[in-house]
Amino acid sequence: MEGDIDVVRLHDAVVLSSGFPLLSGVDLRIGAGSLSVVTGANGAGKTSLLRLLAGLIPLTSGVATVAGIDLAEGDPRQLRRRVGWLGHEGSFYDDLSVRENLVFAARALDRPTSEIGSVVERVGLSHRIDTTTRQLSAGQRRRLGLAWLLLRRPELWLLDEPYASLDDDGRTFFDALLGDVVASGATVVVSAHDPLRSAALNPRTILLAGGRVVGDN
Amino acid sequence: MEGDIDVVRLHDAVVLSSGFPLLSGVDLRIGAGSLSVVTGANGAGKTSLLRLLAGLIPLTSGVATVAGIDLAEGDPRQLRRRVGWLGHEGSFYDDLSVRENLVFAARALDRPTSEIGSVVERVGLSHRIDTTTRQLSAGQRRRLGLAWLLLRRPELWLLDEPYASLDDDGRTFFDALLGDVVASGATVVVSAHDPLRSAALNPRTILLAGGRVVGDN
Amino acid sequence: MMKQLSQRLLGPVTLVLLGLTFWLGLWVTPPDRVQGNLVRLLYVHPAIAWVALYVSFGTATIASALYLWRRTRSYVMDRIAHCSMEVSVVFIVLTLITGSIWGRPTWGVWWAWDARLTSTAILGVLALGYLALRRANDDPALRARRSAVFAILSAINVPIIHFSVQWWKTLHQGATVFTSSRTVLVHGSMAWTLLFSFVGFTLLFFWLLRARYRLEIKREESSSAQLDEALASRRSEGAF
Amino acid sequence: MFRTALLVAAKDLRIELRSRVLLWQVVPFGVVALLLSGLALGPAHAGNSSAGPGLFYLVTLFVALLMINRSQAIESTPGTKASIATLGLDPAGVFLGKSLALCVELWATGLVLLAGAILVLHTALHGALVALPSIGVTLAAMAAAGTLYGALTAGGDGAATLLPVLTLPAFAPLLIAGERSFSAALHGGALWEWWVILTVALVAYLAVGVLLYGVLEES
Amino acid sequence: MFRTALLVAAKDLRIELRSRVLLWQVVPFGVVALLLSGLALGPAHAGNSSAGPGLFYLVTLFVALLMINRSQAIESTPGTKASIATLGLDPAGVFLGKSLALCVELWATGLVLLAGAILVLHTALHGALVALPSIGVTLAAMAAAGTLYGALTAGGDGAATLLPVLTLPAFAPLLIAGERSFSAALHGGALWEWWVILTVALVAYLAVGVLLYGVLEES
Ligand code: HEM
Ligand SMILES: Nc1ncnc2c1ncn2[C@@H]1O[C@H](COP(=O)(O)OP(=O)(O)OP(=O)(O)O)[C@@H](O)[C@H]1O
Ligand SMILES: Nc1ncnc2c1ncn2[C@@H]1O[C@H](COP(=O)(O)OP(=O)(O)OP(=O)(O)O)[C@@H](O)[C@H]1O
Ligand SMILES: [Mg+2]
Ligand SMILES: [Mg+2]
Repeated sequence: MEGDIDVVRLHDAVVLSSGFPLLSGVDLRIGAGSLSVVTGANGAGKTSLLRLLAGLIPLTSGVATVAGIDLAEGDPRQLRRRVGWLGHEGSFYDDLSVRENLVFAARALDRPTSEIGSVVERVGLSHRIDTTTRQLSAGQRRRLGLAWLLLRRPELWLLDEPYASLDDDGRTFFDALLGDVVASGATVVVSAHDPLRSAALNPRTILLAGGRVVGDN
Repeated sequence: MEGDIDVVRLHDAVVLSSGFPLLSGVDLRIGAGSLSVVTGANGAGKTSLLRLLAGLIPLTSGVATVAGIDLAEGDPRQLRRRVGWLGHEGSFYDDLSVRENLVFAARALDRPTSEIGSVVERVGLSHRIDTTTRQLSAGQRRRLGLAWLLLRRPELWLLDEPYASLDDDGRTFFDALLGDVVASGATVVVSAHDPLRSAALNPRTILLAGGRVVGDN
Repeated sequence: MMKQLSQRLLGPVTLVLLGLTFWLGLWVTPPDRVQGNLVRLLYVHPAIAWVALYVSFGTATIASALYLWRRTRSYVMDRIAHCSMEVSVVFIVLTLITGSIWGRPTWGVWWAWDARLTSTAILGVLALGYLALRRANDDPALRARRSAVFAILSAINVPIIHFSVQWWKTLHQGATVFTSSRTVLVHGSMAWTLLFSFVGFTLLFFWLLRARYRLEIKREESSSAQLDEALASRRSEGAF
Repeated sequence: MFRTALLVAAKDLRIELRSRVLLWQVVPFGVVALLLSGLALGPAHAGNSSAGPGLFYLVTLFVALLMINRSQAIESTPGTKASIATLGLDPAGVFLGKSLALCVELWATGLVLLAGAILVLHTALHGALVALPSIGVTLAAMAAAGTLYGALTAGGDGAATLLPVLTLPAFAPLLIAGERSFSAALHGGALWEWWVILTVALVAYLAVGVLLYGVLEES
Repeated sequence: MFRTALLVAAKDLRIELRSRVLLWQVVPFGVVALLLSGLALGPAHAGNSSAGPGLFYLVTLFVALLMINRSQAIESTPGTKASIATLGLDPAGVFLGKSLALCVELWATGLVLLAGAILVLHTALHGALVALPSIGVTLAAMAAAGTLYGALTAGGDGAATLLPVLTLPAFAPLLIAGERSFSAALHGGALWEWWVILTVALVAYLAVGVLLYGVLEES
């Protein structure tokens, strides 16, 4: 299944928000099991592109299919079940602890809650597992986000500037994680200002400017 | 005045938040006109240290003097007038435009509003000057934060992970800015996970772990 | 061809009918034995209330339901719902005003805690709420869905208003024009005038709706021209 | 659907319990509002027990608005919204769960306010007890309607103020029916028809919510 | 101080104008609340014009709570709070500015509600006009007190619900004095003493705010 089927297929995709074109006509295909880095200047539309792919903002015009679901007509809920999203902002319920947040996610997804301990261990949050999310530091929130995704193991990973506020350790862990994920057949799209650190990953780089794709290799 | 007077003087500074020690006894002196980078693992206490210096969280015990003002006894407002703060989160009034936010700041500080145009130009936000802040992208918010500081020109600049979500251009601009600021005699403390890119700046590096200073060079 | 002609005639016919209503209502029909000349409000108030409740709010509700039903979902329905709700606000306000004017001499007060009056006022606020809800949502599809649900939920008030006079038995006039036995309780020239007023105000609604709908289309067209401009300037952002 | 509902209800109640806002803030607010309503109307009106049910429901209504707002705020930050959206929870379940949690909270507050009304507004104890089931149904209907309207306004600009504007008129029939059945319980009168109206309203709101909650969620 | 006050007031009003929440949401909310209060009390009580001033103030109070909340929310996100704190604005000026903006908003809403009361609650037009200045002073005092209590609760957990708990009792005297002076204007009676009480309250709140607002601001 890997490589030959497109997980993302955009043709002239336009997204408007209060009259402003966040995306101004994107043409893009991303194959299953690939790793892509979306890059571009501030305001180029990286976050908007990822949000579109996650089904978090509506398509205004053009054609867009993600994981086989048509964004214009399909059920956004079905799409969302299959993508994982890690955004700029802290996510999750601020008043619940790390553990409680993950238990909620596991229950919602019918996953065994027994995995939680090991996932938290992996992202290095064991010592803060009973801290409410509100009290976590910026990097710890990011790590909780990764734990959430590890629990879900989605088909398509959409990560918005995952490096930001991760420390050195965290980045090394993250690179290893990306390798695992891609090896397991999932598709990853990352937005970043820095190139990925591990050259072994050898990602495709998509350059955005003015809400369009202007470079691709 | 440069170099020989300490702008920051902390002795065994402890900050507690709901029983958890954000800082567990920091000893630190920072000279006027210097550039320091605070670094350390996620959760080490970088943000907490900067917030303490900005007068945004209260000192629990120990001695702390910033810009000549005793944090335990002095007027936090006097301190805050003299420091500039750039945090993780977008700041400012979300419902006002870039221009309106800066006009508000300029008026509050008795600065001429005529500077605003050039400051916005410098941080590269001219094309979004009448956009409400809520609609800015992550990097654009960061740039607005820099514009705000440029307008204020504080004595002590406290910047929490300024590189995060700035694009390449933005980082180059930011490095140049740091050089200017230090040259003009102001003191800069930056928290960062990456080393500064411009070697010419030659900053002092302060390493935190577990809410204490564990390395300094 | 027929459609075009009827559209052309809509305005003039409305004017003629309303003119006839006013002429008959003010000069030809006799004053009432009890109410005197006040009875002439009979030719205005019930017809306006009818349009407010059933014709305009009803159109908005039906269009909303049609939008929600997948097979008939289209922005045409959304626009019709929106435009008729705006017209409905106007007619509800007119109902309240004409009712108050009538109430002052007959009941001695502008307003009473009567079930029909209160529920009519609440319907007015719901219609305003509908418009506020539209303003608060930016995404056209979401806005259309949410406002459609809200319109349908609000429509529960219409039967409450209608039956309120029976359920609570208060001040307001019971059913006079449309009784359950469908016999009209007024006679002669008065009946004709009433008929003209109902038809006239109903046509007035459709006339206003059509004008409002056209305005909306124009607005959307001009915004799609703006869109091309916005797209061009957005695309050039990166190219420097 | 019901598993999701229980999961969501447990989460909402846990967050509410943790912050203790209900106990320390909402309930005192209700009590003070009850006292103030009494004051504002003056002894002649308020001491009069016929105004009791009306005042009780009026205050309950404002308390309910506060709580609907809190219930919506739990999911309101952009980050949380996005993460939770990607869990793909069954919307009908989410609706039932949030309604259930809200209903439990409203019942708790309602009991305290009822006690307040008995003490402060001289509402007869026996009548209040007779009215209890009808109050329960009214509050349940308010919870369902509130959750529905909460979803309707979620995410929009100024959601916190739009919510009361839309909910208040929608609550009007509930308020009237609740007040009448309470009065009937106090002074005698037909209880049955109000009961029927309230139950129909509750079932209708639940049905609409289960069917349409998904449609209301953002994009 | 006064320059800061004007600056802050202009900013708050501009944000309010931009969102149009006052026009589209707060005012309709007030009107519905007025209607519902009338309904909840039933025609016998509400139609009775002696309940008019009380209901008017009760509704104004709830509207004021909404608006105090909004006024505080402007500075409530952690980032905004930090940036604004580093401007080192004169707290007395901030207090006066925020009070002024709130007062203007309350006056605008109050006028609409007064018109509503005249139409709906049969409040006599002439009496309402006589009462206008006292209403103005009462609302101004509410604005000052609200800003003060807003600062008191800012930043804490559940600020949106803590605020009403604290403010309601503080507003009680204002509410009583306002209601009495309104009633006196309607039915004749000593206006003077209520006037004095209200003005003293306004001045007192302003003085406390100017002196202590700085102390209340976080850390
Ligand atoms: C503000 C005050 C008033 C309001 C809001 C109001 C509202 C309404 C409404 C909504 C209807 C339509 C009901 C339906 O068709 O289901 C109606 C009908 C009517 N109203 Fe009023 N009304 C007011 C005052 C009055 C007064 C003072 C009178 C006369 C004394 C009056 C006489 C009538 C009559 C005769 C009808 C037609 C009844 C029928 O055919 O069912 N109204 N009014
Ligand atoms: N809701 C909105 N309304 C109008 N414009 C918006 C809105 N959201 C974002 N924008 C604008 O759209 C453009 C693209 O934003 P986006 O967040 O996708 O950029 P980005 O590539 O992620 O930038 P960054 O590197 O700064 O994160 C920006 O110019 C931004 O100002
Ligand atoms: N309000 C709070 N209550 C309790 N613990 C807190 C609170 N705020 C932060 N912490 C904890 O204090 C520690 C230090 O947090 P801080 O934000 O200073 O870290 P940091 O060095 O900035 O980390 P990062 O690199 O992730 O930004 C973290 O372990 C965090 O979980
Ligand atoms: Mg971005
Ligand atoms: Mg940090």
